Amino acid sequence: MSAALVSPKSFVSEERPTWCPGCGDYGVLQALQRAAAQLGLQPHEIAVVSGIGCSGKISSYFNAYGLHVLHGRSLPCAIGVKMANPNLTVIAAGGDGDGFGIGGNHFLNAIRRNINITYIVMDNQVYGLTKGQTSPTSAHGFKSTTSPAGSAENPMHPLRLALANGAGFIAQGFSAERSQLVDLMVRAIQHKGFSLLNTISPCVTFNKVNTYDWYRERLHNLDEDGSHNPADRASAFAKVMEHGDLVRGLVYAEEGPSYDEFIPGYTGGSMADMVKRADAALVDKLMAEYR
Amino acid sequence: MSAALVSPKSFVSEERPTWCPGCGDYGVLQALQRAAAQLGLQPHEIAVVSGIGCSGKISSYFNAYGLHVLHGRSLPCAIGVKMANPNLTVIAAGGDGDGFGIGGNHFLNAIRRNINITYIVMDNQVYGLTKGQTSPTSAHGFKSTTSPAGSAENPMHPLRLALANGAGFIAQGFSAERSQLVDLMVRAIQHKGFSLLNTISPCVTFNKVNTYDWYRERLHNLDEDGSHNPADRASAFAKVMEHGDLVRGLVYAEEGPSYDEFIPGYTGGSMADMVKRADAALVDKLMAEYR
Amino acid sequence: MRTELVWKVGGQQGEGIDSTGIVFLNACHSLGYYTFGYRHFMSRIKGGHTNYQVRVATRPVYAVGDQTDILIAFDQESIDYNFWELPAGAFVIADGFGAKLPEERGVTLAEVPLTKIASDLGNSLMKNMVAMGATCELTGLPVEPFEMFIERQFGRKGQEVVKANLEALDAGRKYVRERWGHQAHFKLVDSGMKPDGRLVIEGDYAAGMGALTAGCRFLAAYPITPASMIMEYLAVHFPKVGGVVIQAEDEIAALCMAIGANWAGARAMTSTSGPGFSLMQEAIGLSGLTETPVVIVDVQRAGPATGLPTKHEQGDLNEIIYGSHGDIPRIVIAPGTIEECFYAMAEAFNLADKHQCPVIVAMDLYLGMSRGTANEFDVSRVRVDRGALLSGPDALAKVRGQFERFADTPSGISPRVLPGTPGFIHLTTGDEHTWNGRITEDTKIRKAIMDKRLRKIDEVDYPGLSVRGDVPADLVLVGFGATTGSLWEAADRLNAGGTRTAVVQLTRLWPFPAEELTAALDGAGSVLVVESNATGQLAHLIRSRIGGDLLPTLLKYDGDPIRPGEVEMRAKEVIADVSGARIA
Amino acid sequence: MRTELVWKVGGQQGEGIDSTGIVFLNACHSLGYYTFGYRHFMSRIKGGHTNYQVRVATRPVYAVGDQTDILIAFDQESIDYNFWELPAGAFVIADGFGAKLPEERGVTLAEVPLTKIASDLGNSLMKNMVAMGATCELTGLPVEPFEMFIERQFGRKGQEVVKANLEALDAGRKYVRERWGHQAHFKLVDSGMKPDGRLVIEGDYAAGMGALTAGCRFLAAYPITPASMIMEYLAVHFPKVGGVVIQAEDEIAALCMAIGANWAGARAMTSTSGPGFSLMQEAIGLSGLTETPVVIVDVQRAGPATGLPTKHEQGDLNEIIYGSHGDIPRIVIAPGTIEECFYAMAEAFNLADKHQCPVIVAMDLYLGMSRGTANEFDVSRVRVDRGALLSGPDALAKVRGQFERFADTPSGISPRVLPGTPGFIHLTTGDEHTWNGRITEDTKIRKAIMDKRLRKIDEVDYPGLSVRGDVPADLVLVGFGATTGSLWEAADRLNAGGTRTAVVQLTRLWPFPAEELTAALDGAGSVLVVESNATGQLAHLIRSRIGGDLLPTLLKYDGDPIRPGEVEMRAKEVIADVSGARIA
Ligand SMILES: Cc1ncc(C[n+]2csc(CCOP(=O)(O)OP(=O)(O)O)c2C)c(N)n1
Ligand SMILES: Cc1ncc(C[n+]2csc(CCOP(=O)(O)OP(=O)(O)O)c2C)c(N)n1
Ligand code: SF4
Ligand code: SF4
Ligand SMILES: [Mg+2]
Ligand SMILES: [Mg+2]
Repeated sequence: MSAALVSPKSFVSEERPTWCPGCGDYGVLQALQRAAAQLGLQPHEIAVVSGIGCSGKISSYFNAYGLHVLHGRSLPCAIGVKMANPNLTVIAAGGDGDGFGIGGNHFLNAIRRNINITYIVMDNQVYGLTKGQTSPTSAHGFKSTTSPAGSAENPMHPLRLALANGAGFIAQGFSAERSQLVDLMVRAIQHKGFSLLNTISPCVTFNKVNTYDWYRERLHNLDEDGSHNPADRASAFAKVMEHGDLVRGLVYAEEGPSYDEFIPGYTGGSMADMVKRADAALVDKLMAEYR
Repeated sequence: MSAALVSPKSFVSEERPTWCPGCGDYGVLQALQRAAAQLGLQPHEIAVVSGIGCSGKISSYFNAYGLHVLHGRSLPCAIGVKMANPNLTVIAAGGDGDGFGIGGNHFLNAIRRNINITYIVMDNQVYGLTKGQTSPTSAHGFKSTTSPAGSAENPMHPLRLALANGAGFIAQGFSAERSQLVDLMVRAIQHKGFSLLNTISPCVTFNKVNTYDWYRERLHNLDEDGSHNPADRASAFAKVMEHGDLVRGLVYAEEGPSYDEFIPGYTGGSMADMVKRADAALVDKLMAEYR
Repeated sequence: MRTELVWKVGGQQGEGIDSTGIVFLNACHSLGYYTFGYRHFMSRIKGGHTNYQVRVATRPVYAVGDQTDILIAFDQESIDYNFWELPAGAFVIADGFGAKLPEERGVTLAEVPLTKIASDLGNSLMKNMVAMGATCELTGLPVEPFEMFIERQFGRKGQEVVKANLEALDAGRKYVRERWGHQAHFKLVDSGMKPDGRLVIEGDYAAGMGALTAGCRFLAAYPITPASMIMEYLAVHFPKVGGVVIQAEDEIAALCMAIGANWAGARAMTSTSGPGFSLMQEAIGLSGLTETPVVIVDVQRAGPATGLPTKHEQGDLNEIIYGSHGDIPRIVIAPGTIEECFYAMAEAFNLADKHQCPVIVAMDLYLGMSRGTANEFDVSRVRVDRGALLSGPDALAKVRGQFERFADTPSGISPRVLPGTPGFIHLTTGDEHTWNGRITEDTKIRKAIMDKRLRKIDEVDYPGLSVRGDVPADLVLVGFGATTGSLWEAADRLNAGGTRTAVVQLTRLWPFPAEELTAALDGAGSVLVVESNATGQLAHLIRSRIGGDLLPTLLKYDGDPIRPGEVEMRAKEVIADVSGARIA
Repeated sequence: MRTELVWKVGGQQGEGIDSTGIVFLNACHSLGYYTFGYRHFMSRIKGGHTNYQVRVATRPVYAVGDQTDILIAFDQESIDYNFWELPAGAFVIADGFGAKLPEERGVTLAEVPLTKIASDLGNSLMKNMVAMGATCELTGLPVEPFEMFIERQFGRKGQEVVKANLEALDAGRKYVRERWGHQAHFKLVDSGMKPDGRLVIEGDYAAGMGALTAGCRFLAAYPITPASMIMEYLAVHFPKVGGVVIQAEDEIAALCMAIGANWAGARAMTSTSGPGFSLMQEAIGLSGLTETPVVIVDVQRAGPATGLPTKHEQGDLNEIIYGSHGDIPRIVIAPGTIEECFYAMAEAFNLADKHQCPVIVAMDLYLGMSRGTANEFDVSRVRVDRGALLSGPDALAKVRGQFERFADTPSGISPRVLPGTPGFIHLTTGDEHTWNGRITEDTKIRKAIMDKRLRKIDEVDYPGLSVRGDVPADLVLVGFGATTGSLWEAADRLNAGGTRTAVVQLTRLWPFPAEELTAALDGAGSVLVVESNATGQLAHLIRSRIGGDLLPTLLKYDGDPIRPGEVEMRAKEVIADVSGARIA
């Protein structure tokens, strides 16, 4: 097959999104479709591995190979996919509950492992699909069915955590700032190694506090902040703190060697092609140790 | 019972430690015994909740109420203990694998929750009890049975993570620097809210790289560093980065309101005393909503 | 005049369909009828078909209706989706004009411009009140309860809003009266009762109330349909009694927190559904081995994996009974009605405290999320028994100096002293241990203490079965959980048809009541096991415990609850010795 | 002259006891004997008693010995701990002087200053070589293999070290020869064989080699005894074939990674033991529902919870069969010998690929960590069958445009196309879905696709049983996993004693081979189910599938493997109709 010309439409699946009208996830989906087209990728070259939540349904709506897994488990599944077939462009995606709640440890470890996948979190500071409970990124005092008197917990700080644990690419986008978001996605996907793109994606149904307007008023655009140096981890940390995480743009980027470079014998090819019986000579050698 | 006078010996249990001779965990145990005595605590007032690993055995050797749970689960169990009986001084303890490997997500969330417990990690950069595999804090390139060609992963950064996620008390001790360690333990236990005391506790059997001497040569003493401000989170982050995590002393401390202050109706008393049948009048009121 | 009616409202999610259903259900309740309401919804937030079915009757009802008499359809999809359950004579009130019935079958299509009438009165949201008015007209139900609801609900929004809603209610009545007159065949007899002494409540809330009543003061959980309602209930009500709800980072943490809290002396629990329950397997073993009480509610939904997250199933049974590695004592109880949820939950804490082991309360979506009539809960029936928990100076003095936390006893139950108590310091470990809690690998102690632990549940004071009808019977229907209601109703019909039918509800699934069940089945003409899963998990559990052939089954696993009529039909097949359900 | 010998070395952990055992075992192997070595160790690193028992025989042996003929005891604890298994005539070589035998029972205490002799020769570590020399003297085994070992092991450290070790070996011989002469009753007949065509290897390593041979190229796992050895094996050898081992952050991640890798087309697996297996329950359901192949090895250890982490058990069986919420197709196979580990593992990948479901390989500590003689693995017996995996232009061309990933087929198996293939884009979801993988809540599709999935394992081409001996028999011994070896040996003895005994090894535990088992048990005089757990998990599984009474059991759950003599004894009770084992 010769490569067909792609446009954002190439990545629109046959299924119509069931998100609530106005949901931030529409913007994320569209941005991803544009980014994929901009990168000249073919749909079959991409695998979208998503978790469970409203956000997790993105794998249904983005036309590519999709793997929609368990709540919180998109990252380990995506890592398996990428290691087995490095030719695929692998996008892991999910919500704030999925990624920083139940899936928090996979997030920390995916960073450490620095495998070449892109992680897009649709952060709405609430549990959408289960009807509006407090999420790990909900603000302290956020009222919900599970915290009627206001959340007693302090919020998780995904950007700071990514900085702390050594992530090589960290950015935050805003669903309503489409062209910046597309740009960040392109760069995240191009980044060799693990990249985090936390995306502010408002839930219009259950989060009546953190609305589009609320964010618009507060989000500080790092890409236009001359004092921000995305190559300096410590100062990026200070910058993100200074703005209480309410930033958009590139937080930090630095390409380092990725995981597979340290795996002896790793071929970089698809493991599907390696599925055959081992040579008798090799097994003979393996057995020699036990003769 | 009138309170008996306590000494470090009061916290020595009937069971003799089975750690290897020279294991760093001896020093941690002894420091904890001294700290408890210094705080004038009675053994029955303390609950040590530990995970699985060589380090996790500390609950066997420290004379106090002990709860030795599952691999990685000391923190959630400790949180349950503390919420149910806030009169207990609750110490969660375990290894680097236990706490930052399988238990990493509980660590992040215990920080957010800021419940008044102290978390002592015995960090030896290796899996001890399972015979020397790579741990999440093992250095990149660390050779072990599971990474014979050297670990392909970058290490976890517990101090930075704690800073990033908003922990109110963060310190790192060294098993061989006993008096500083005791002092840090005292302060960690006194701190209201969640406190992390990561403790360098060398494994003399399986980690032949990160030995006592190795650490002695490298650990930078923050307590004697005039330029270090443990009240400034961003600069503490920069400081820890600058020394590649190889610091000892108080990293950061700032007391904020703790979890229970935000729980409406929380009594601060033991829940064991609340176990009785609810008043008929109350249940009647509850039922009224459904009449 | 009817003694029973099945009413349903359908439309798009996010349009307030369930609240409309609940308003109707509550009104019928206040008129002294028995009710049962079932909510059908999808795993998305806005859009997609949803419906709420309400059964109203002059006798207790515990199951969804086989058929629907009146369908309020806010869109064509609601007609299409539900048409199969409309019998001849049923009535569809369709919003606006242009709706179509899929086929001619004696169903009346009553086109009522619900939304338009409401809009004309000032607010399209009042379409629900128009529908209520229409319903009153068809059923002969008095409008007072609806009027009272309007006063209560909108009073604080001002008299104008109240007035508009009352007008909407009236307009609906009028519109229907003018066109379809009094449809006598929907007319319900007066209930002749007051709702006194009865509630309408969901099973999840009843369970939450039972826990609170029994002294539970700590719940750690992670949100999941259909268990979240328990968590949400306690989040609202625990502050009144000093209790705490923690939203954990995942279900592993949730159960571990509950175990920690129990160890420290609280009555503590967690609630979840299949995916979360699977994650809890390791920690269930921790409770079992460390003899730390804990109560776990599994409100089952349709699996496997994420499966059908908003649909009913009883497919976790195998894991509930057999999950976790290694051998532990566990107790599994299964309420079958909303009322039982309250008492089962309350008793679960006694069982956990007495037997010092995990107690799993097996619920299901159909039970947890259905709203129906229950007798008021009788607090005096709730006892609090902490078992061998030693406290107070006298009890402690007796054992001081010779206390062994895991002492060998004939019953296997060892007295417990709580952390914080001076003079009783001990270790509780998830490694195998000695009688006083020290880690050991001694083979003799291991065997003896394992025997001790397993012996703890030799005698469990919780009914194994609840049998309705006389045995031996021509036919015995066997089931558990929410299915019970359908079994009862099917039995009533079969009995009325001359087949002496009894229903065996398994109220305790573990330790399995093998002797009682064998006795109940003894001499039965036929037996039918009814369960909501694909492989006959209950039927195989029964076989593993009482032997014999695999009993005939009715298995349903399409996400819908089992209806009485389905049981009746399959029962007739079984009696006629026709078997056919798939058994793996 | 003997045809069999049981030898054991005991001491403190960290003293090199197992390597001493392995040196002896390897030497016997090189002399053409059959061997079986079992390691007893504690969950700590240094200190605490450990021992390594080696059986040496002229015929194949697959189980630990009932008794030990020669015990090398480096401390008094080793004598005390192991004395019970020393028969009259046994020989204890105790290091140094002052050791005591617990009682007079015709056991010889031979005090040999092993450490002192070694120290005098320059290095106390050579005490093991002194012990080897002593052993040679008692058994009449030639010293050559030990000398060769010394050359190989210490050659690179210089001739001096080699020489010292050779002297140590010799000193041990001499010391024993001078005092106890040739103990003729330990003298082994010459094996008369060469070790050609045979290996000595642990079950875990054999399993790892099997995986590699079958084309597996990805393992994600989390360290845990007794499964870590599989991970460690592949970490060393995968680089030779382009494979990758990832040490995951926990077992949930490990299984999810393996599922992801399989989805992308690799043959991928995970390995774990009970605690990790419990954590995997939810993701097992994901594999089942999404029809993504995956191979999971559970090397069982003694539970529950952390339990006895270094001890043997078969207590995960229930969870292996019944774990995970909801109904999924799964396949469970159970190798019984080290050799079978290789082939079972290799075939597991075919089963996973063909049936597109999780395949669980049930192993146990006794099997995984024991080192013993196995026939060389025959690579030609390993086939690679990827089932309905479509690849290559021709196969793809045929289905292009009409491909449905989960198409309904008579077998239930739907052709699979891998991600990355142009023109076959599809979604794989852990929610219920349509034939082409779109999320659905449609009741009809749900039922049909559930039936399709479950149907996939109606026919599984893997032997259900392996029967040794003729049936019908007077006695049939039933078991699985490492217990099989003890059953064979007990059967040999019972047969020799005139009881016609057959052994049924369940090689496939799910789908359960009910018909084959019924046939094998048909006409049996007595049946005995032997398993290493406390509640008779296998016996109840059997009952749930073939009905009848619960079969008599031998249950052992003290952490030690079941020995042939125990089976023999219990079998005699059963034949005499004496039942007594505890059944929950
Ligand atoms: C193990 C498990 N626990 C709980 C759930 C229920 N659940 C489904 S989605 C979700 C949270 C969704 O929140 P988030 O990840 O923020 O996604 P959003 O819907 O907000 O996009 C939860 C708790 C589940 N599916 N699995
Ligand atoms: C769920 C689970 N997985 C794996 C194990 C095996 N295991 C026991 S301790 C341990 C690691 C110990 O390392 P660490 O926490 O660093 O403690 P250390 O022994 O080094 O003090 C592991 C993997 C287990 N007990 N449970
Ligand atoms: S509930 Fe919130 S997150 Fe979910 S689809 Fe609606 S707006 Fe989006
Ligand atoms: S193995 Fe390492 S961590 Fe474990 S006891 Fe020995 S020295 Fe300590
Ligand atoms: Mg969210
Ligand atoms: Mg460690």
